Amino acid sequence: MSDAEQSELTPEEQHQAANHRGKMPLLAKIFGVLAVGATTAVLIGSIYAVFDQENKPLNGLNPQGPKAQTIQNLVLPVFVVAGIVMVIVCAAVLFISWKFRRRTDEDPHSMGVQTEGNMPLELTWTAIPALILFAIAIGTIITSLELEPKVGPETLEVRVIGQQWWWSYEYDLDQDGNFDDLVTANELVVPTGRDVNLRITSNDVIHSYWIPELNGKKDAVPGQINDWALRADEVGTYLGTCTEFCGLSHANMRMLVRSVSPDDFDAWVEGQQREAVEPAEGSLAAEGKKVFEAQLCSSCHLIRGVNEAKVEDPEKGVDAQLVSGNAPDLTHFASRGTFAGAIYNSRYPNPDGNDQPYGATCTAEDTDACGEPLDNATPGNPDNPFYAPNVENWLRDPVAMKPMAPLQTENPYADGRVRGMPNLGLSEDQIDQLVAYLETLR
Amino acid sequence: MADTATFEPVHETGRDAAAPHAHIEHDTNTGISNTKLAMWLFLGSECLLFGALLTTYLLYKNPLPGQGPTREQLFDIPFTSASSFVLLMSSLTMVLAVAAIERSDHHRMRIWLGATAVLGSLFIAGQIYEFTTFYAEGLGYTTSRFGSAFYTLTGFHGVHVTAGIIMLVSLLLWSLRGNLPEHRSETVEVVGLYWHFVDVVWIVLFAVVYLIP
Amino acid sequence: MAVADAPLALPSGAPSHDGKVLGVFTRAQRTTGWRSWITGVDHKKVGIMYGAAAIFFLLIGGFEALLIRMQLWAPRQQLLSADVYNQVYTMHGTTMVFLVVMPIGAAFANYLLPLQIGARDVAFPRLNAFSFWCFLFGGIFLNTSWLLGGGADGGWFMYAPNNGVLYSPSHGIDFWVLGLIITGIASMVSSVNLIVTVLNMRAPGMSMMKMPIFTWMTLVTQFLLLFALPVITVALFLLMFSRIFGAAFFNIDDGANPLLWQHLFWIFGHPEVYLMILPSFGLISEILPVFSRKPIFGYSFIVFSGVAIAFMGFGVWAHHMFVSGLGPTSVLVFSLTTMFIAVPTGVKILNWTATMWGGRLRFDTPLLFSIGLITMFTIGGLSGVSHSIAPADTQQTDTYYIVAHFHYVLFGGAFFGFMGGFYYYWPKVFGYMLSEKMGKWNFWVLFLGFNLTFGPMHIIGLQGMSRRYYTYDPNFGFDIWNKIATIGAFTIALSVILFIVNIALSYKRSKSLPPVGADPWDARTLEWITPNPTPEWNFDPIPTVTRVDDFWYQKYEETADGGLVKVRDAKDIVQDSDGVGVHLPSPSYWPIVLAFGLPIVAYGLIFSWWLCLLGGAIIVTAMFGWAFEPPDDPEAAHGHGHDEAGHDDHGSAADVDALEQEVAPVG
Amino acid sequence: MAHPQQPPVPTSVLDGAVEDYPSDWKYWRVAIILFVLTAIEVSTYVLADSVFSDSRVLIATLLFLMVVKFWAVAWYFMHLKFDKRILTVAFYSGLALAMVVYLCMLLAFRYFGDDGMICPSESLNCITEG
Repeated sequence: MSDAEQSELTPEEQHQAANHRGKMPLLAKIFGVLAVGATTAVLIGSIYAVFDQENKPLNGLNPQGPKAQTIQNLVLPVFVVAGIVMVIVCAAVLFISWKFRRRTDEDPHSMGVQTEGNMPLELTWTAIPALILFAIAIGTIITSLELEPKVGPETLEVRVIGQQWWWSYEYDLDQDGNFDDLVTANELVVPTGRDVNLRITSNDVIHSYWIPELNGKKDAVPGQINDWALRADEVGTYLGTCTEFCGLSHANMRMLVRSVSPDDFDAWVEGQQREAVEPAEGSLAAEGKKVFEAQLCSSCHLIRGVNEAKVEDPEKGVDAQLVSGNAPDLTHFASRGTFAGAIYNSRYPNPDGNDQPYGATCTAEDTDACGEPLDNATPGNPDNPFYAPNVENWLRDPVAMKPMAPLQTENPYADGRVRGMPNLGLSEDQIDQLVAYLETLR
Repeated sequence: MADTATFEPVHETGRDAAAPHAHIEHDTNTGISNTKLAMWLFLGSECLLFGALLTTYLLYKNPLPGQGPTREQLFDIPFTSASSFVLLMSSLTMVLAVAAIERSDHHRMRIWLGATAVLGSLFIAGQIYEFTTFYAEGLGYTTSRFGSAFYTLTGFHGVHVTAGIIMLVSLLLWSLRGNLPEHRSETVEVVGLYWHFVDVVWIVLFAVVYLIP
Repeated sequence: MAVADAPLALPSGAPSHDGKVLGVFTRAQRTTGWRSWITGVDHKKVGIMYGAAAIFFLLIGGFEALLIRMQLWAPRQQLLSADVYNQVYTMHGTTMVFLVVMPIGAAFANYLLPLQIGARDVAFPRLNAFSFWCFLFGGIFLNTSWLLGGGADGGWFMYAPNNGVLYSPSHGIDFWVLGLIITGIASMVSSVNLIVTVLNMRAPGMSMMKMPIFTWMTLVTQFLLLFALPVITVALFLLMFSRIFGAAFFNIDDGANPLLWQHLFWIFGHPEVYLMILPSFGLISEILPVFSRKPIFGYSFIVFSGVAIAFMGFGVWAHHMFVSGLGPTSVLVFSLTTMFIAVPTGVKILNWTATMWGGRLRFDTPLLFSIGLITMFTIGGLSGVSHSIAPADTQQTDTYYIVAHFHYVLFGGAFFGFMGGFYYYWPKVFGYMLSEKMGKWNFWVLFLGFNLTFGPMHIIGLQGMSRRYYTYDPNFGFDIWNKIATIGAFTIALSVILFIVNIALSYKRSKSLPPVGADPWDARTLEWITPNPTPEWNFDPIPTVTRVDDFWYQKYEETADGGLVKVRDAKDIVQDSDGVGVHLPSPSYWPIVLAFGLPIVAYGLIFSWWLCLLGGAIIVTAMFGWAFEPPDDPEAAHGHGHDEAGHDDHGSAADVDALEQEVAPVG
Repeated sequence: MAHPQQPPVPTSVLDGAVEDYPSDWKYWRVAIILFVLTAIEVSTYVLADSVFSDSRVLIATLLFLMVVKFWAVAWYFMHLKFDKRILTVAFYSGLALAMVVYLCMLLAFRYFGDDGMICPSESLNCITEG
């Protein structure tokens, strides 16, 4: 457009021309179609992805127990309804945008019918969502009541305690109301086919206990006990993560549930209730035991039969050392497949994934069959051979392996207590000895 | 002020000067002045502030066993009743001050304003005495959850009263300087609203904190 | 209403003010240049400054978002340490909520509200300036924590007891608490101010049900602020006393209940969500009718659904706490209230759709953003319904599914609306148009980037990726979607750059074009009756209003067959007065001085009591200076009475800062 | 400082009140009533063991007196009786909202339990719901 022509235009028209008003640049149009297409693809892809359960051990839409299944039965129809509503609304908006677009050949001042409202229509579209929601509300009420933890005579009661940044479990096996029968960390072992009531609490900040394949999550609130139910009908391993922000290593606070047959469970209980195995005289492990007793390890970590008195010492014991007043019980360290908040494997995982039962194919002689000892979605299997490198690295420098807050000298409120395991400055020899000792603690 | 002497207002001519009272504040859609409406809205919002503090106190009113003295051990009801009564009566003097300025009785208004400020100061003095006594009896701010909640709740109220006293004294001084015209009598009323609110909050606190077991 | 025909008393006693206050400062003068911004009380200047500051903080918050996304690009990235990541995501959330979305809402409210109701300014212009400076200094104070030992690291929700000194010994959370108290004062002051403005200062003929919908939504927003802010203020004070003086409120050993914080935080926090989204709903309710060339469909339904959302917004807070052990009854009650808040929201969406139906849609950038809002907010609203179902929420809460949900609501909802508002009101505010061509690119790039970023988060959330994780392991199935999200985040950044470039280029181009016409969009509401950019005095004379879309019906008249015919050109309607004789409030130093004292006190609380004394002295001086300074320069006008300010301890509403109002139609 | 006598300004002109504010005597009467109510309140402290041995009666009495006093101050001293209704609405909507919200919050804490106390955290078993 030449200057002469432009000067004949009114200011508004000049702006119109300069602005390409009412016109979509072709490239932008193409790009827009691509953007809508990409958005649609992402949304459709998400439907596929949600139902793709392969290698998604935390998938909340892959129920493996009755509680999770109950939630699933409620939420899937809601997703479907919501999806339909979404498609209708978006399609309607796109359709209207196309149908009622102003045509270029049209009088720019034309306008449609000047409707200001329509009472019956308004009432209809107030009522319809209300009715849909009413139906969902009924379902919600029924499901919520169904999901309430109920304690019966057969229920296994376990106290679950969150602390920065790992979980401990205390079992009440004799149903006397005291959770003093068995203590373990990170890995919750339950018998199949039996209701488990988790009494969740915390020793420091708020955490959240979540095993997606078995049930939703429940917060671990200090000073309060939240009941939560689990039940696994199949033998298997179910992963979970802490889901309430709990400070520095929130991302490194995992846990898992191993469901085992009732017989295996009884055997496991029996093993766990024993005191720690005494290492053979003169072995490397016996040296390790001495290191454990001599070093700071023993003022926080308990190995029953070795250092009860030291841990309970109010002056130097665990309460004086740790903000949460608790460190993982190591009495049966080697009976677990993972450590450090279940983020590292202390044993080889099974080669073909997650859900292999106890006693899988790999043996101590054939560690290759066990696959790489991944410290991730494939947790170590307690029946597999011990995998020392992770434990060694941990003892060399725990804070490098997992962010923690072991130095709080400047914090007046901490009173010298730490959150997490400090670097103990162990020598390589000491580390070897300790690892040898830990390996014996089955 | 030299600067303003040469200042020529661009938009300040004719119309307003011609009708000096055509735009007084009650020419509003609601018929209420902006200031008064603002104060009432603010007081409505203050209800949520004191509600939150009171709720916190209710949750924490009992200290853990062994963590310092309890309410029953500390509260001196006759004393607090007296200071509550003082604050209650300051509402009367306040409303009398408002009534006086509406009659253009500046003299009475100053007397009542002064009385209100004195009564308010008496209440604050009582609160300071009470706090020091409690502290001497072992209830520090950090002693227990009760201590923290109690001092915070009553302290917030005390700060409100103190702010009110400052406003009253400013008003009094302002009036003594001769700068409180009748058509601003509403200023006294608005400060009065704040003062009465502080009083009704104490009515609630006195009953809920001190009297209800 | 009383009539002013009674004999009014003249001021007794001569005015003693000579313009000097406390013998130090001379009265600020209305000038041009930077001083007029520092001391100005004009609601339009305040609004522009709010917007500019919010965009500045948007760049900071956006940079933090990019850091988050770069860290999550791949499993076990080492870009940020766990500690720094926690600070970055906390400050991202805090910045975006308190320093970006809320202030952009405030920017539009400040600028448009008086214009839409036909007022010369807000009810308390000096308080208005104070609220901006308070917000700005609070925001800067909050961000200086980066230079003074690190930002807050407890998440924007800052749950107890993780917010205690024991678990967060750095000063980050102290900065957070004090910064939010200061910005809270700003919002509190401005909420009272704007409510009074709307209730009291509407033009003749403008009843409540003739107010533009943006004004309505802003009014509702300010009521939400008015009643929600005291709650967070108390929570923040409790936390401050706990951290600085060692109070027992969140100390578990003293028998504290950590859920106290959650209740107080979310009683504020949920209305907060609605007060972030409602201004945007208001904006697109202005835009859609203009670009559809039809009135808004179901005006009263849109208004009342907004009011209903606000009411119900106070009854749903505990849905943030479904898994915290509330007890089954509470959970069910809050689950149901949350579900039904979807009804008024749905009504709004359907009414907007119906507004477009049968119109002549002109696809300019504001309309594109509005349509983007309708669709994206629908997705966010539907995922919201899915977590109102308490059992389902136990699987969803604190996962990326929630992150996806609230970004669809706050980004796809609030921010898209704001972008539409920027494009729509740019000529009104600055007198030149933003380039439509770049605007369309801006929209499509933002739309794509937004969906790429937050769409995949639905998936990884449902597949178990928790929020607030600074890292994740491979083999959980999160990798690919995180990569897409990171690409999307950079696409969003590109579109923000496009927007800023558009501002600069369009400004440059506008110099070679004649001034933009009075009515570039063929608009409908009262604010367009003033020239572009708006003159300082807004209206002269104050118009008398007969309908909701008053400007439109001055241009078009209804014909016998129900159609409309253009009867007048916009430029014949738009006011062209020189503003002579309009009485405007005078500028003042005191708002900025008073606001400046607040962060000084806050630094003092953290570092040294001496600073507290200094800040306190500034505040007291400023308060008395303010109180004894008449709102209008006595030298500049006829002898008004004098005002008195009664400041309570929050330094807010008790101010007697009366703007002389002209509501009678003059001329 | 002396003030020139000005004719009194009707309050209705000044602040849009719907009726004139009352005379001083009326305020005094309200104050006397407030005094009496306060005296009754305080007497419950003395009579706690005899007349008000049932704590529910005591609490109900105290709450009732509190509400009456609150109302009296707001209604007369704060001029809600005489001013436009919108002020009452503005204030009481805040008050009502506060009461409803915080009552719900206390209910969520199961505050009104057997003894009206929340459990001290040392006994973890106290709060077991959830």
